[in-house]
Amino acid sequence: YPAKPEKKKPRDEECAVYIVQSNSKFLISKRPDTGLLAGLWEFPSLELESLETTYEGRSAKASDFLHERYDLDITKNKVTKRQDLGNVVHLFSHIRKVYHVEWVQVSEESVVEDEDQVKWVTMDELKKSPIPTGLKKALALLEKSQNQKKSTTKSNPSANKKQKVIKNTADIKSFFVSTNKS
Amino acid sequence: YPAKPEKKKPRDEECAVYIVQSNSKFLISKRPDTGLLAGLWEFPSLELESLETTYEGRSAKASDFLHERYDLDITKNKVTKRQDLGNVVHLFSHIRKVYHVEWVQVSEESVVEDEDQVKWVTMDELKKSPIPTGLKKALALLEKSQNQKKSTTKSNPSANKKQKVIKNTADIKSFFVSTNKS
Amino acid sequence: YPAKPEKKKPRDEECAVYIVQSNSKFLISKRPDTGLLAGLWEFPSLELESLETTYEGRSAKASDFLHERYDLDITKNKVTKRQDLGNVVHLFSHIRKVYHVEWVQVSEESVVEDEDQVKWVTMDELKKSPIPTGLKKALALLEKSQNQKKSTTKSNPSANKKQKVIKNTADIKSFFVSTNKS
Amino acid sequence: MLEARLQQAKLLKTLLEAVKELVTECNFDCNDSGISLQAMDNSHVALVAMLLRSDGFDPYRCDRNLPLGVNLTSLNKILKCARNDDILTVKADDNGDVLSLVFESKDSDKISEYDLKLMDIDSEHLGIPDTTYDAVVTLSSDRFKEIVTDLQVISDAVTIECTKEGIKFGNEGEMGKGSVTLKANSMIDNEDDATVIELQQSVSMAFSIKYLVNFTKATPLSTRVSLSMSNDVPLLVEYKLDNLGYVRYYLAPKIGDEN
Amino acid sequence: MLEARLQQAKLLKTLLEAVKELVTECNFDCNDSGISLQAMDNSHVALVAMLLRSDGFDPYRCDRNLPLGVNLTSLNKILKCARNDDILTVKADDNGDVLSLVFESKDSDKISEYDLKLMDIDSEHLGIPDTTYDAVVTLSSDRFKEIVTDLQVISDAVTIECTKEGIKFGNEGEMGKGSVTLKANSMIDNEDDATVIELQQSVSMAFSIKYLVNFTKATPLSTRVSLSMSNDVPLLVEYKLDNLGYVRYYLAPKIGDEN
Amino acid sequence: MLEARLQQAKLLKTLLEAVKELVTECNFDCNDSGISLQAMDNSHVALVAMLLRSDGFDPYRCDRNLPLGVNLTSLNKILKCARNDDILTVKADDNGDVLSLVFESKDSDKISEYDLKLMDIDSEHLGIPDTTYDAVVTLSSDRFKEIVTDLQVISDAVTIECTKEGIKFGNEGEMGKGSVTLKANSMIDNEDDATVIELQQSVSMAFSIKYLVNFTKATPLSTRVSLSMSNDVPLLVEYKLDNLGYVRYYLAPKIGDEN
Repeated sequence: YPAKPEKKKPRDEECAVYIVQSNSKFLISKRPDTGLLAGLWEFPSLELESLETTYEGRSAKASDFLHERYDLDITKNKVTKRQDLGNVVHLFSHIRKVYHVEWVQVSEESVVEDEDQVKWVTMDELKKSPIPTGLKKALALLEKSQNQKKSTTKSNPSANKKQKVIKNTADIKSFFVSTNKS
Repeated sequence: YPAKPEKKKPRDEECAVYIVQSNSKFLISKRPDTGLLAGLWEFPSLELESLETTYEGRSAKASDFLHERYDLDITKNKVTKRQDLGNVVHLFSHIRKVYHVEWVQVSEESVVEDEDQVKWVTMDELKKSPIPTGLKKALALLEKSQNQKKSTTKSNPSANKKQKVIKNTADIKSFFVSTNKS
Repeated sequence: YPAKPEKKKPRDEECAVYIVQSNSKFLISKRPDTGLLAGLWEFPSLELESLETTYEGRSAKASDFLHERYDLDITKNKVTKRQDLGNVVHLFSHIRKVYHVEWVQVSEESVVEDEDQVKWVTMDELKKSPIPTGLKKALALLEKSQNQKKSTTKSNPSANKKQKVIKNTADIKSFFVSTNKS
Repeated sequence: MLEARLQQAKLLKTLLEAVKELVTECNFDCNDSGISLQAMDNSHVALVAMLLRSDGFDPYRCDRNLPLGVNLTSLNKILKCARNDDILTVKADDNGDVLSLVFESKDSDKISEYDLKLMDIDSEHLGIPDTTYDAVVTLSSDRFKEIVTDLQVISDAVTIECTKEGIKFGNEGEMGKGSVTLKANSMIDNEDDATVIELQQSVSMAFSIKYLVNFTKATPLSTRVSLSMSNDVPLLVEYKLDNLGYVRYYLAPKIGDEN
Repeated sequence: MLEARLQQAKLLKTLLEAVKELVTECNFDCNDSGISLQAMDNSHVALVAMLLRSDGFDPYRCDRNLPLGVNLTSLNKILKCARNDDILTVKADDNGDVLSLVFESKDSDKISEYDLKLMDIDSEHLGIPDTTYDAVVTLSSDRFKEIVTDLQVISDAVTIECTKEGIKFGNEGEMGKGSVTLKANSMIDNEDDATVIELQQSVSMAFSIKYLVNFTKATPLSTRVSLSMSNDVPLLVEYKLDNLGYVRYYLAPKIGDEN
Repeated sequence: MLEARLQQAKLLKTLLEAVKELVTECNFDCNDSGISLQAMDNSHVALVAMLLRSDGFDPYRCDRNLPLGVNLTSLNKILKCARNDDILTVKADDNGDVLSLVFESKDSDKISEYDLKLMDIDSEHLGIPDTTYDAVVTLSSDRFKEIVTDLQVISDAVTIECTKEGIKFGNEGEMGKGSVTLKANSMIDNEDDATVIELQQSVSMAFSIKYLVNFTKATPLSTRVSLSMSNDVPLLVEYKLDNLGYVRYYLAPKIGDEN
């Protein structure tokens, strides 16, 4: 990138988010202890190099990514359902980030749990975890999707509704410019 | 009425208790949901078939027992210290049970935790768990042993310090003249 | 190590339990401070040497037992009613215990109370005491029996539980004319 | 439909406080003479009857009988959002499913509107016969509150005895005995403290004291309260709202030994 | 027998508040000079001694020594049933098993009577030697209460240092340190706020702060409190009731490190 | 080093109350222009920014930037040990590890000194852009508190709508609906009750109500509060401290359906 910095426009980034569900539990992993959103929990997420990806493309990437990173083999017939949930946008101070969210239902919690880095949690636990706002939006997408289904098919028990007061509220940081002090 | 009942003498039983410590945590496991002391937590404990065992014998049994039951391999050099703490006796209605207690310090909490059945807890948590009276006595043995060490070596952090507010305050009676009235 | 331990079958034990009631109070005594169920309160209970006893046999034993242990003489005409309540079974780890329960109503609380070891308590207090699970089952037998009687004869004042403050107060509806509206 | 406007929200706020401890859900019966309510507590030991005459409102309009099933806990929460001197209007449509409450500040630059969902409540209405009581005692409502609250420390029950000389509340419990006597005195400096007794016959009855304490939530409604008693008939405790209505509590007597 | 009448129930109500936190049961010792009480708290760290002289009552009558064993929690509950300006009379028979309390309203149309069951209490009486203290500090009782209550946020213990210049309360805990100094000043606008120090010798002693906070329940009894100290001897905290008596608290010092 | 003296401890006491519910630990940034603080609540939904200008102190001295990491819960406990009209001095050394607080009574015969241990806090500082808001409403701080507290009984969320005519707070929940409207009125008897609206464009936004209730802990600081709003931008709730500074709260709006 040969850039000529001007008054910065936030740069665009895209990211594939895989919400992996087994029964009523969700797979989450912890971000590194340093860096952006350090130490927060997130759904398995893969930074994308291109800004123009398709659902099929991202979906295909999922197999390798989940297998390598989480030892979760979704090529074998463990996947019972998967669905494109669309995307959410989150503004960081210098980044405009698009999260493409896919929901993947698997038949068993085959990942070796390492409580410190990777775990399966219920929706309730999830909502209590310190997860980044952007991924809260992804979660909202899932809930919305499941609630829709729920009202028609009543098939999905995991779309629970314990509403946290702060649900659906944006991260205040996303509105301001972070200027790290030392 | 057939029987000529005599006064029954309680029968003797012996048991090896292993207090496994890693840093300031202790390994405990849960008893079955039925039976004597059902559902209580205990230190790893092994019923002994003989009433005449030696420290060396019990100590030797520890390796297999801990490995099989808890997947804890103390034969490799993970054990940093171990010590015979002696025994405590507990009387049930028909049983006189001798607990032989050994303290085993290991270098890491290598047991796969299964919060429902096996876990590592701190001394404080331990004291709050529902543990059988007999094992409380075993615990007392440990504390006694560690407190002795503490006063000489100051090496053990688990000797606790709950302080009463009124500690170090003289008895007010010691200042006045008691004149018993009737 | 001589023994070849086999899977032990729980041994059978039987016990006679006497629920002694005077007015609305029940006689309970405390188990020894050591041994099985140490320090818990129980109804007067007599270990039976035989596994094949009859109600008559157990009932006969009651006189001596209650007299010796509690100085309660039920041979003189103080007993106003007694009844076989059947039995309950409780499983300990190595013991399968059958409790044969008899209800004995006496006309006065003639036992010398020794609050630490023996006392008369109301049903409410009883339920708050630390009594063994096995005897809770015995208690349930009693309640069941008394509730049945209550609905037919209304003769027994002790069967009621949860005594509300408003006990002995008339229903306000009985004073007015009900005129159902719709 | 109902539309009723009250110059001071305080009246309705206090009324609700006086009722909500005994009853959690009930019907307000609205018609052209006013708004009334009758309900028993869950234990069927006490009954509360309340009336707010249409005269108390301005304007008041209610074309036909309209029962409004209300959760009193919720209504009370909403009434707490009214300031005491707000102007309060209650409204309900004939087939509506909400009770609307509007609170206006005196200078009317703040307007609060709440819609409370209504409920269907099957209620039993009791016909209360006119009774000539053996004893009717009118006394300071504050004193009545003091007395029953004080005696509560002694026991759950209280016996009320009424003679020409006075009215005596007494009970006995584990720590000892207590009694409070008010002498009959129609002439006294502070009129509100007078204890006036109209007696046909002496009475002595026992009651559960916690209900009496409960009734005294109505104390802010009136400086005076009247106790009407005949043996073996429920006690009537009445707080009059000047000419606007009343809150009446009926309490069943204790029977057998009042221990 | 005992019969003693107090013009204002408030005095006895406040006294009870000042004692009941430390002691739950004790004997009131009644004789012709008045009513007194001495008791230790359960932990044997503090002792309270109270005296109400017979002059404080009108009339007062007590023919012979009469110890009245009382549950202070129960007595306190009953005293709460007296209004502050009720006239209070206590009565007990020589061989009776109750303490009778009568509360009359000023206009005497309300009379409350309570009988509290008495208990047999084996009590130990401690002889308290006359001590000449190294330091006697008289200060505002409100200030004393403020200081010990404030410092309680820092730690369980407090060190009191007294010099000619003033009295300093100080302690140290997890979050940091605290200290409050009152300068000796016999001349000051508001006499009640003066801090007067009579000193033989500087003293510095450590105490459990919760007991001091406890003692300040007596604050309503007097605008002034005096602290008398000598090293290694219990602190005396005294509230005087004009000429009618006193409440004195003795508190054992902490020994060893006062951490 | 920092040394700053305040004539009335009350100001700092109230400020702390206004901040400590949202944030438990944070840095006070001290420099020659005054003392400031900025911190987010744990959920990252709200941000509080506070400024006390050096003019508010006399004397005020701070040679260079000094961040003081403080546990606000502990600081609050210590400030409760100051009486409202005590003179308060805060001090800190450049490399010290404590914040010293001195409270002097008006007549200066009582001096309290507390040392609070400091902490190292890594804090992120957010740059808050100057925004021209679509709507700025200035209203009585008491009324604002009333409104958000009242509506809390209906639901967790509240929608604020602002038009030329007025500002309306509304929400809906299980038991029904609620709304409170304040009419724009710059002319009114009681100036403190006026509701003044400066509007570029109507706005309607939803917020979590518990944060708004939280912000009203600052009510004692000022009779007036201003709400500044633009769609999709955090709400600014500001309490001005005359010329001495301010407390500002920013609250992120709710997105999607505000159920």
